[in-house]
Amino acid sequence: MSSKKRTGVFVCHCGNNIAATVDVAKVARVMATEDSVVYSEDYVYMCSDPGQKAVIEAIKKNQLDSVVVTCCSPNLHEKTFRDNAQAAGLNGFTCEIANIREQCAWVHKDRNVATAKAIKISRSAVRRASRNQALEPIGIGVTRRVLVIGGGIAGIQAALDLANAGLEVVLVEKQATLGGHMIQLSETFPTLDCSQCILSPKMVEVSRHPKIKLMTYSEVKEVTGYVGNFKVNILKKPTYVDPEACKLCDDCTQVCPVMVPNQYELGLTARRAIHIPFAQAIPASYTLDIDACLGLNPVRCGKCKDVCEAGAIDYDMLPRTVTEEVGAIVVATGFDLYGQDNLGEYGHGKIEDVLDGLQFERLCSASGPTRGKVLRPSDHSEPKDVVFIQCAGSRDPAQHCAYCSKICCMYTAKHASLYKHHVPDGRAWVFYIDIRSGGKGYEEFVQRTMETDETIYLRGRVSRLYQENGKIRVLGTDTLSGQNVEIDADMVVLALAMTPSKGTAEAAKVLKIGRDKDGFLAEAHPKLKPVESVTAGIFLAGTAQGPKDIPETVAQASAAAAKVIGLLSQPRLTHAPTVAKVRAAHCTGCEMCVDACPYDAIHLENGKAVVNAVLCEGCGTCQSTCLRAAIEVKNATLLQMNEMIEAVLGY
Amino acid sequence: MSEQTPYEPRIVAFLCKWCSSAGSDLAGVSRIQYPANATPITVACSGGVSPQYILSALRKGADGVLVSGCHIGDCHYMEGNMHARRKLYLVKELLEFAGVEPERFRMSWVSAAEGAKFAQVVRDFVEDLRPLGPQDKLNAERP
Amino acid sequence: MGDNIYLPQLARVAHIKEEVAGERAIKTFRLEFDNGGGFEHECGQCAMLSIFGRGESMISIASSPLIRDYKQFSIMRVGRVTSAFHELAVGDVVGIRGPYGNSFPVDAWRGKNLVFIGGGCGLAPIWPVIQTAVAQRADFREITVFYGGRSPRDIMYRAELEKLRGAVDVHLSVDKAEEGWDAFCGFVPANLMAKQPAPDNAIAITCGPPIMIKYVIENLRSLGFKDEQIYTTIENKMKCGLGKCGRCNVGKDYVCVKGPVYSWAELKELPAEY
Amino acid sequence: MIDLNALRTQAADILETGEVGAVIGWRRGSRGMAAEPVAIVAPEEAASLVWDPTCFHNLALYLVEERKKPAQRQVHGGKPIAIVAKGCDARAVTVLLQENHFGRDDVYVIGVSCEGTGVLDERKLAQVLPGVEPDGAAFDGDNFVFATSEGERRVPAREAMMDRCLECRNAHPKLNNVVFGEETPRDFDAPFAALKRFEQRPAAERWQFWQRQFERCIRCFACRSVCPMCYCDECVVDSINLVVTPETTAAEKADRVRWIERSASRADNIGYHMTRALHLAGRCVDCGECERVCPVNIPLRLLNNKMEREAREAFGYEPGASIDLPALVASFRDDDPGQFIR
Amino acid sequence: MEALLDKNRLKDWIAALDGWEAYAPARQDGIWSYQPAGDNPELNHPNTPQPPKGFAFPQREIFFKFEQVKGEAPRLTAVSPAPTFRVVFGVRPCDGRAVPRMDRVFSDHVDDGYYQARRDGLAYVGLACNTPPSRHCFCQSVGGSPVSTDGLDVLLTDLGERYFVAAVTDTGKALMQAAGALLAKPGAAERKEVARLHAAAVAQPQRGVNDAAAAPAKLKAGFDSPLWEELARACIGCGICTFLCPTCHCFDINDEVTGTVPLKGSRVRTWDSCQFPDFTMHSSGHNPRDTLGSRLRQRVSHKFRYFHENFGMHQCTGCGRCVSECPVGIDIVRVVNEIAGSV
Ligand SMILES: Cc1cc2nc3c(=O)[nH]c(=O)nc-3n(C[C@H](O)[C@H](O)[C@H](O)COP(=O)(O)OP(=O)(O)OC[C@H]3O[C@@H](n4cnc5c(N)ncnc54)[C@H](O)[C@@H]3O)c2cc1C
Ligand SMILES: Cc1cc2nc3c(=O)[nH]c(=O)nc-3n(C[C@H](O)[C@H](O)[C@H](O)COP(=O)(O)OP(=O)(O)OC[C@H]3O[C@@H](n4cnc5c(N)ncnc54)[C@H](O)[C@@H]3O)c2cc1C
Ligand code: SF4
Ligand code: SF4
Ligand code: SF4
Ligand code: SF4
Ligand code: SF4
Ligand code: SF4
Repeated sequence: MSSKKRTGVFVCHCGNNIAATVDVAKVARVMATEDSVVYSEDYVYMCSDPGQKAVIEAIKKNQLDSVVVTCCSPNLHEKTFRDNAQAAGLNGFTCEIANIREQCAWVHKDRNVATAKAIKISRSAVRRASRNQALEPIGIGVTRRVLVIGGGIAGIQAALDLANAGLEVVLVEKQATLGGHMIQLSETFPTLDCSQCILSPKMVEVSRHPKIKLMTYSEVKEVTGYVGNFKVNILKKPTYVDPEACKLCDDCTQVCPVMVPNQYELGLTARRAIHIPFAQAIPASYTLDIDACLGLNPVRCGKCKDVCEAGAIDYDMLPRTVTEEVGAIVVATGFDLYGQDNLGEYGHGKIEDVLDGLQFERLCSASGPTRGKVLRPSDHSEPKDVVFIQCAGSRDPAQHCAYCSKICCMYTAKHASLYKHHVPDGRAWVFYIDIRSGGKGYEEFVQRTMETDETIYLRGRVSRLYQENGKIRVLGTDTLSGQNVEIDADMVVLALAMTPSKGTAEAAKVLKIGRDKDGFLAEAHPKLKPVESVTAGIFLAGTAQGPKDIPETVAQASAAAAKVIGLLSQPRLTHAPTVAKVRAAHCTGCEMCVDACPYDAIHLENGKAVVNAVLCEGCGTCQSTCLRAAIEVKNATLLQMNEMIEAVLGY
Repeated sequence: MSEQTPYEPRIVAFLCKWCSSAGSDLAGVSRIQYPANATPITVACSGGVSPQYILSALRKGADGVLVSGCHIGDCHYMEGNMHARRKLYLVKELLEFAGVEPERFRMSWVSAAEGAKFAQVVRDFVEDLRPLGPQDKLNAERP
Repeated sequence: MGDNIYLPQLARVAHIKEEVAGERAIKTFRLEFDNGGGFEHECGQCAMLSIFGRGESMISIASSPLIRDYKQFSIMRVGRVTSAFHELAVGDVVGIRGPYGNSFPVDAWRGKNLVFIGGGCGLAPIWPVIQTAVAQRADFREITVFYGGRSPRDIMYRAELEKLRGAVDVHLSVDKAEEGWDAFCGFVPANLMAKQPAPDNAIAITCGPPIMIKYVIENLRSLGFKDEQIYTTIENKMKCGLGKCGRCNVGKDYVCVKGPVYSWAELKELPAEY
Repeated sequence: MIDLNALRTQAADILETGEVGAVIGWRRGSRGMAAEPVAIVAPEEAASLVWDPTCFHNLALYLVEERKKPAQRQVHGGKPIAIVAKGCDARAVTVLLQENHFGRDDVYVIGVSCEGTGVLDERKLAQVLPGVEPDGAAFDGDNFVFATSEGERRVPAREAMMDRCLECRNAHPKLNNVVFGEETPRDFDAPFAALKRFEQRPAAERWQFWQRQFERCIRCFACRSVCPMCYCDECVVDSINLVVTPETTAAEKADRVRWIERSASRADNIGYHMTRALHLAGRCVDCGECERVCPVNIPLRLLNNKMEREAREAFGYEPGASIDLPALVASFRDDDPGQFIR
Repeated sequence: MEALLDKNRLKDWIAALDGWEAYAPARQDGIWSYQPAGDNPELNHPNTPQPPKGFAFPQREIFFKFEQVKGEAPRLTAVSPAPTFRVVFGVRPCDGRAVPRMDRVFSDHVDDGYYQARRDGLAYVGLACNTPPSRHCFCQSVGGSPVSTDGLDVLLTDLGERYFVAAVTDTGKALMQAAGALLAKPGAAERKEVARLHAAAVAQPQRGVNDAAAAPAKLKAGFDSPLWEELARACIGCGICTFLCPTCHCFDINDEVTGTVPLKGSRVRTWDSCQFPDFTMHSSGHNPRDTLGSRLRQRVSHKFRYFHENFGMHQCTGCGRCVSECPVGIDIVRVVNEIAGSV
């Protein structure tokens, strides 16, 4: 770059579209007076075949090294003319478009005024072009493997879709088994088919799939790299049981002296320190819960190890960190229920017979703690009056979650209906605010619950409930009749809000992807990119992104899988080279750009900002944030912007 | 600038590429007429508009500066306009504080579908600037 | 107001030659004055060159005073103004004022051996002396030129140096060995030690990067050169060139007036602020 | 009341034990009664440290790279540097930590609480005690006590205190390794009082005011030099601290934008001060030093205060409150004000 | 030529100075500075933070304007200061003594026409310091005095209700002649009173440089003293001490572009400061004075050694501004004394 730029300017008449209002010849003439311009002409249709040829010819003949076409919106012909520049042996990024049609000729009538404005627009493009660098697109190799985080239905579905498309998948699940929340459900609305029955085969398929590497009891600890090239460190926690050797004989649990609440049964039952979450768990193996165990010391206990004939128990098992390389990541870390203890008005979770939805699912489940009988946890009696409270924690911006959890109306209807099937002489009340039953067959399902199953729906909120004489007194209002309602219930079931799981928060942190105001993972665009995260190469599936039911979860999981398949089907990814670049000498490492970059494309190295060109989208936020003008986007530098401002002001 | 030509405010308009510039294109396609006082400079994102650009434009004699981007929530870069909103709020406050007419700096959200709105934003801006006369406070008209 | 000492004359770029390419490229510019302008100069003097809108830079006049038709400057691209110079084309007009500074006492050196030691861009300031000495070859005894660059591509005035051979002893060097280079490999001061010029009746004139000058002077002294026999130039930052703006001063001297040419004997007396 | 001897002992102790390599504090100067900043490296020097109403300097400045050098040169083995810090100074250290200027372990903050007063404004004193040039100043409860040739003069602190101290919200350094003095309730002007008064004035009057101020600026850059947050190697608005490293390319130098000129003209001065105000938004801790040092009395605090108030009221952002906070302009909230946008 | 002037007739004298623009210190926005003399100038000012040096050496001076159309030669238009006659009232003797020093700089080697043109039309009416205007003054130790007339055209001495007006130069005489009947003839009593006041002023205790005459040699000997860094430790590297010094004259020259189509702009001189790190920095990044200590040494040595070596006088007039206005109290008197004392 040791000599001045040789810029060519091509002013298009666009037939009469431009020429009728703008004196194109004058524009061309004035552009010739620009310092860097060595060639300037106007032509009737620049984008026509002869027009394009003329551009190419002129570039060659005049040894131009940069080009400005002043014509229509860059959305229309930027590519055309960049290709022309390329055809003439230039780098496409040396070509700039000045839009004097949509932004000028078409919106003004006065010829002098429009011409003056066209000159300003063209001039600013010339100034910019005269400082453009030739840039080459950034090519990125891709690793054709995928990491799926979370082994609920979302993760399972995504993993299967990906693996069936021939991609290698690493599926990481935090718990000792696959299945997520869906495996805890008894029947599923609106068809009331058995949840386990439809999920278990998929779990088995995952465990057997040759392309899927299943890592349960594992957590993703660190992710580095970028789209196509992530490096992932996964911590595999020790289960102390060798799944290969374990014969599932259950001898160990018989001797284990420790009892702790069973999470899978949501505390409705207890389990031993060594346990299998449930019979159909995948992988089918026992896990020793080290937090509950008396100590991995044969002197202190060691009973399970003694009893295990298969010799599957190994107290010396250590946590292992596995590094995997993947090209894309699907995050399916699911939801948690809004804790009952958050709800003071409903007893802070301290009233034994106030249950949450999942607990009720377990009560209804044939494999559940009560073998499918609906019994009160406190005295194992059959509850005759059951109150279901919807929106427990949802739609309450003042106190709890502002959003609608979307599925509660449906599962409450399901619960009421299941209850009535189990206890036909019982009475079921549902407190609701609205019934939201959009979905195939959903509205009909609710209607059936009301009519066929004779559930009493009360529109209103429950203000308080408390225990009295072995009953739970529920105080509420029926806003339709305006009456206060008091019910002495045997059992209350809260349809708790769906919140992002703790694991989702952890994953977001590790992956450095954004979360929305409610803590769910943020999609890149609410409408057009609902399964993309803000970071290229990281996709979202299931309830980690927002409340949804199983069909929606599955659909999103498959969509995410399709996106990944699309991404990884390219042999190389390319990335626009108009990315930020740091002036190391000026950078003080204050990290403001790091914080501001929407793509986490910047990090510090030896106290200086460094841009990961593959992640940078060239938005310029860093450029406007850095106090020291130490970071600039290529071909949109501060100098270029400033010279464009000058040009626009005729300065 | 000769004496007899009536005062025409000079406006530098920073338009984000994805929404506002596209919106101005739509105004064009729809042939919606508006004053020619605002000359556009297309930037990737309103979030990339440095306060320095605004000061620089005023220093070089702009009578008004417009920054226009995507509506909140629609930013192509997710949150660029949120950054713009905060940063440029400060610029606006500062100018006003120093006694510079607040009308000289304007921000708007114009989507790609809002051609008519874009035209209106420019029209309004020009109308609001006209009574103020040339901007001579930050302008470096040197002897 | 009398003579405006800050107002440059205009001069036209008549010829441009690329000496050295790369990040710190060097180009030589031949400037011609229009109708009767211009000024006379002596070996070692400088001029303030300007590109309007960019600023001014002090540059040594690299052509011999004997040449009156034009003045020549070799400029290394290092910053704001010099980059603008590198963008010039033949026919462009720049500003020039001068001449500034003192000069090499060439007349006093007649009848002596001259040893020139240059490095990098540092050939430019001593080039007029070499040219003058060669033009008046009979007035001087042995003339030796040591010059080195980082690599063969960094050797400026390559063709001119080759042309000197015969009249002058030319010893070129490059810092690092490279294919096709059969002269000395190593730094200029080392080349000097390898060739061991004799101090008797000799004057050594050195110019180049500060660190090179430091070692050259050490080596010259170890070869037996007296402080008074060693000459160099110092290039402090300058803005006015007229002994007023204050930034080039070293001790009581404004280098733009009292310098840039100093014998080592004089320079030793000044604070080492250059 | 701060026990100066305890402070000195503390300084001596940490130097003695080698916990720090230097202590930056104040000692008696030769410019009248004013204290002067000093960096001590030997325990015995601790006896020269002082704490009085003339300790107005924000010493955090000396933790900044270039200015740190003289002190650092004497610190062996890269030991931490200790700094005596008032409430505002400690906030400045916090911002520097926030911006990675150094690590928390590199600095040892000896907090001094201004308790119920603050530091002296010499310009006010000249009005309060015209013609008197005291030889020394000391704290005494709510008063400043001045030693003069005619004996002691007692002045209620609030009459001669810096404006910044009158509006101070955090006179007790929150960030500290050790702190001297009490966290005393203060009862002076409400924060931003002067600012609010100024804002009441009509726009034209505000402009008249600022125009005069800006035209007066001589661009000596003392306001920037004294500011701990203006630590940039090269200020964007001016090349006074030109970053030239061997790696800096000619193109990098040539392509540097000159947003404003070096001339101290109105437009350029405004360019400088507006840029600086914006750069200090969310970073200025209201130590008021820029205003104090300005030789031509430009009320710079007003500008910074304005930005600080906006940061607080519009964005809920408190500069110097936490090391972990992202910078004001590098972050946003969903509910940032947007009513001004059409 | 000597005379008496009623203090309240000062304004009339100013009014009588036909063809002269008059300036006097005024307090505005809390500080004293030289302003166009208002209706009723009172010379009761302390030392103004800014000396009157800007009258002859303004902070910004346009040398010439340039304009260049693409493909054509640039057109240069020299800008000369308009010839004006300006008289500055109330100049303190230390600032008066700065005048010949500045004159030397701008006429040494070659004449600086811009300075000269402004200087030619300037007259300084000084005011003797009956009482020290600041506790930081040290004029006497650097060869000055609170009643020095050096560099002034007229010296006023405050006699309470009246000024004792004494012409120093021909210009001063002309100024006084213009006053005509406003001036009264002084009697012996007044002369005696002036002599008394002057003697008293000189007798006022002042701090000072210990042995200014020895300073050049001492500073030379102490050039490599580690004390320099020590003394500069608190320095923040601002430009106050130099910008406010009546004798500091360093400047920068820059092109200010005011338009690009066609290229338009001016070449401009602005004050600069040896305390700024880039003042001496070479384009390579090498900086001959790269520490605060070396820059302090330059400032002090220039004033007390180099200037003396070149012109036989110190460049410091003891106004004390660099001491009183320095944000951190770097004290040139202490610096000279400590360095001198260390060798
Ligand atoms: C009471 C109730 C009844 C419901 N009934 C129905 C119904 O009848 N019909 C219907 O369609 N929907 C129903 N749903 C909704 C349904 O449960 C969800 O749509 C579905 O389970 C969501 O699946 P998921 O994979 O997104 O999340 P999850 O099932 O929560 O799975 C997430 C998985 O990720 C794992 N994980 C979390 N964090 C990490 C991490 N950091 N690393 C590794 N692994 C991690 C978790 O351990 C878990 O296994 C009901 C929900 C509730 C609460
Ligand atoms: C006696 C003498 C002889 C010399 N001879 C030669 C020679 O023969 N050949 C040669 O190549 N060199 C020579 N030099 C060196 C030459 O003068 C410098 O390399 C040249 O001045 C660098 O100018 P620059 O503008 O390119 O560099 P820069 O480093 O960009 O700028 C130098 C000056 O411009 C100012 N500046 C730059 N950017 C800005 C900005 N953004 N804002 C404000 N100010 C800015 C700086 O403050 C600095 O003062 C000589 C120097 C001297 C003193
Ligand atoms: S914001 Fe600027 S100075 Fe700070 S780290 Fe980023 S590039 Fe460096
Ligand atoms: S241009 Fe945008 S995406 Fe790229 S580094 Fe800067 S802030 Fe990040
Ligand atoms: S300290 Fe005052 S005069 Fe100096 S630059 Fe700052 S505002 Fe201007
Ligand atoms: S004004 Fe801004 S760029 Fe300049 S020194 Fe301060 S923070 Fe840095
Ligand atoms: S000595 Fe004082 S006034 Fe001078 S640069 Fe240093 S701090 Fe600033
Ligand atoms: S050096 Fe200081 S005391 Fe001396 S004249 Fe300058 S400002 Fe005044």
